[in-house]
Amino acid sequence: MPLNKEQIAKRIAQELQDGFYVNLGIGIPTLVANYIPHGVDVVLQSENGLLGMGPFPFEGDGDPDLINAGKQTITTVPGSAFFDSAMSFGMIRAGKVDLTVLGAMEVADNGDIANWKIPNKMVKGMGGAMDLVAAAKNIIVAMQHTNPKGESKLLPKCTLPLTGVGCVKKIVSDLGVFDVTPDGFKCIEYAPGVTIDEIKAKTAGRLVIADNVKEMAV
Amino acid sequence: MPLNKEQIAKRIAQELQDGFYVNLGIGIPTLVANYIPHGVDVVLQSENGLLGMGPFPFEGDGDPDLINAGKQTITTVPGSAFFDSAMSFGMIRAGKVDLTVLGAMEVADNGDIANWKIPNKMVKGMGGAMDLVAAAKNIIVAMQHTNPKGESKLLPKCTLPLTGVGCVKKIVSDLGVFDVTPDGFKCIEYAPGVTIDEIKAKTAGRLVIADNVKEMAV
Amino acid sequence: MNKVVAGADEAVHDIPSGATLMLGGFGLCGIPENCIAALVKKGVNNLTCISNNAGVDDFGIGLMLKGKQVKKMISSYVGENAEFERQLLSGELEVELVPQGTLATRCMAAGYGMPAVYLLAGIGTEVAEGKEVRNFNGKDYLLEYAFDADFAIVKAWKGDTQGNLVFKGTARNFSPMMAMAGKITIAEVEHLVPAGELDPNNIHVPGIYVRRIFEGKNYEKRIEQRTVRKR
Amino acid sequence: MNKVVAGADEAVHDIPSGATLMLGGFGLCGIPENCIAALVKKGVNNLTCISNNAGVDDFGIGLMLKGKQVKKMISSYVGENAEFERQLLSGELEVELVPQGTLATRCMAAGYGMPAVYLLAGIGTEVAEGKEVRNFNGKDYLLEYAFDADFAIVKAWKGDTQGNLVFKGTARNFSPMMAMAGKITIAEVEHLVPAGELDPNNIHVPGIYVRRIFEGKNYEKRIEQRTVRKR
Repeated sequence: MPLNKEQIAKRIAQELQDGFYVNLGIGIPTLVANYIPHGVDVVLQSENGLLGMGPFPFEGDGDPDLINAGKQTITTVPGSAFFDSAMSFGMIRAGKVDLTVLGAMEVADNGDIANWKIPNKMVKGMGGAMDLVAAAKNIIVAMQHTNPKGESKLLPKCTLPLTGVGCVKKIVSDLGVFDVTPDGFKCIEYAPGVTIDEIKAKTAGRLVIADNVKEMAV
Repeated sequence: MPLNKEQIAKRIAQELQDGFYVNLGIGIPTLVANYIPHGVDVVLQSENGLLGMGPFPFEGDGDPDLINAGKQTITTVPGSAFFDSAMSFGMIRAGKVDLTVLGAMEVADNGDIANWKIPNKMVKGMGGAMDLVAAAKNIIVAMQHTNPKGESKLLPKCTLPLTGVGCVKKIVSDLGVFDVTPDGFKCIEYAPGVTIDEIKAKTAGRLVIADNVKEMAV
Repeated sequence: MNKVVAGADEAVHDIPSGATLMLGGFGLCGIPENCIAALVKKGVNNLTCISNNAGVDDFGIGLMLKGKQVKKMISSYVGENAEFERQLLSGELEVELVPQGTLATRCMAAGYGMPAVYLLAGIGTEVAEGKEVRNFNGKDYLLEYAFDADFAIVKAWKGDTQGNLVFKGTARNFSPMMAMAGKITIAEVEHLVPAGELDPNNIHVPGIYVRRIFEGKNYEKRIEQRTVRKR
Repeated sequence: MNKVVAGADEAVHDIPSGATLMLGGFGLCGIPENCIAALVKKGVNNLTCISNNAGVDDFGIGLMLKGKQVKKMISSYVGENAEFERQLLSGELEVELVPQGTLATRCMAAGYGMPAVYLLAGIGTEVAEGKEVRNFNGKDYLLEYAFDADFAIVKAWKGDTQGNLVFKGTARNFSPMMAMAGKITIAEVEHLVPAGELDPNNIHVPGIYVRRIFEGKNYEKRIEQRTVRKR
């Protein structure tokens, strides 16, 4: 069975290490915050100017002056700090954020990513995505392995306009976990009930299977 | 009679306009703060990170965390703000400081200034002087017209290493007030008892006398 | 030195049609509501607006778009606005999309008197087209220029009569850099206090950057996406 | 996540001889007294120190100069120190003089991930020698590179266990930019408080930049020029 969104988020959460500063994008990445392992202390960065983002507010609360980069109302945790957008992207560029998790429309087997623009559709803009992928030292992509038409989103080369080049380090899809290596996508885990053959069939880019590939613990 | 230091400071203070943000250098420029005309509200900037510098503290007071760019203990006025050195020089570079007053060893008749280094002497450094003269939109120099040997400090060309080029707008010396113009130093006022001939004799750079030159009111 | 003006109308009185404006805010968070209303009322047009977002149909910069006052938006993200999309597709409106960090830093560069900076974002993408690329320490960077804005309009939480500003929460976002970058900076604040009431250690924008300040009225502070959890 | 260390000795334990250090402070105001003492005790040498000033003979970086621990100073002003002068004239010490605003901005550039910036200071002077000059909008600027420091050592007024820092008065000066620029940043504070005690709106340096923090002891906070007026 391919993973659902919650399971993808849960698997990514296992990549978190104690002391990490983490930026979580909109969508599945946001869910990662719900699965931070016990004993692992991470600080969430929101690129609109906050370190120490907490959960959504309780019903009836919600401060218009306290939102995340997805414009949702949020809260803070003890030890949080607010700052302006220049400092926020400054710390991203300077490599102070340990891990960035974001979604993608396409990833190429060299780590290129496309996630901001579809030709002939209204373009809303790249927001902070280009800054994040250009500078983050460790990027994990959370995505569906294929698009609604069943076509692979793990490609030899992105067909959509790029967001960044050679920057993705790891992908957690509904089918498995893939490191981006010089040999292409390297499958290190497969989702329970998903076969290697299915992964091969649905991966258009170069794919190698790790010698010690194993079933994912979900 | 040539002006004394207090009189030079007092004359420069007449250049202050209501609402000016002003940076005063070490020495005579510091004294300008004592002669701010009534009804003229200026804010003093200290480039180590303060807007709204007040007078020296009373005897027995003095906070080690509150000094000016000359490392002297100072106070603040209501409405003051502290900031870091990058922002401080940022506001200087962006032209937000209306007037900078500083001393000089030499000024050339094109506005070049030398005030930081004497060859074969221990060089202490330029501090913030190069930043100030490169960026300030309005620079007044407070200086003695001649050096202790009686040689002019208003020159056709500086002999000492430059601090900045073409930046000085006005000089108030012990002998008079001089605008720096395309025709050289233009004497617009002379100190009481000082003759135009004396000014001519003691000015090595190009000198023109304003048609409406007048005796300074001190 | 009198920076305090009576209200938004006086604050924006000399903003002409064709001006380039910076407007603080992220989404609808921290936007200068009073000044936007005054600009709508004043009816200036042909404006170039540097702002991270373009508001929604009936709030924020969306109100200026509705009145066809905006010629060009320079933003990082412009979704959530149907009228915006209509004008863009019909060619009435021009849009320059800039990565969010680059947008912030080009504002900062202006406020810090730096004509240009080298930034990473957009390398290898269409954002890099036509831009100068330079390699430092093995990495490619784009040369990005400081913005040049006639007016910056920001909204702060507190301000004093000297123009010192303090922001609250994530309503800070782009406003400090824009306040520092504008040739003329206008600040509307929720609470205007006498000089000396704000702690000088905690000023986000020193008054030297602010030309006009006033206490705004009737803040709606609309929430774009109220997201909550159960108690 | 544990950033709190027992004291200065532990904080500087891995600073090796030959390291490049940024040290906060302006004159003797806001200098990291405890860490300097620990570095003197540790006896590392061949250090490159980026610091606006070099202390006085018996305080601040002067103590490290006395022990001949410093190979090179990168500063804007280095007066007030006889031993410094002796070492400089004898060739034992190397000095690179940098305009104060350029010094601050080169630190800031590092903290903001900008490899180089264009600055005005020094154009037409010997500071410009060997540097790239570029004209923007009719004005010449120098290309100045971000500093690259192995450690930044700063002193703050208050800090919390997450590494968030707050400075007091003009003791702030270069410390925020240096804290943001160092590969490893060490902060000593007068008051170390639990996370949550500092107002998140008033943090000068967010904890993400600070690797180690401790509450310093026995601050002397010497005044270089006590200047007063009569009551």
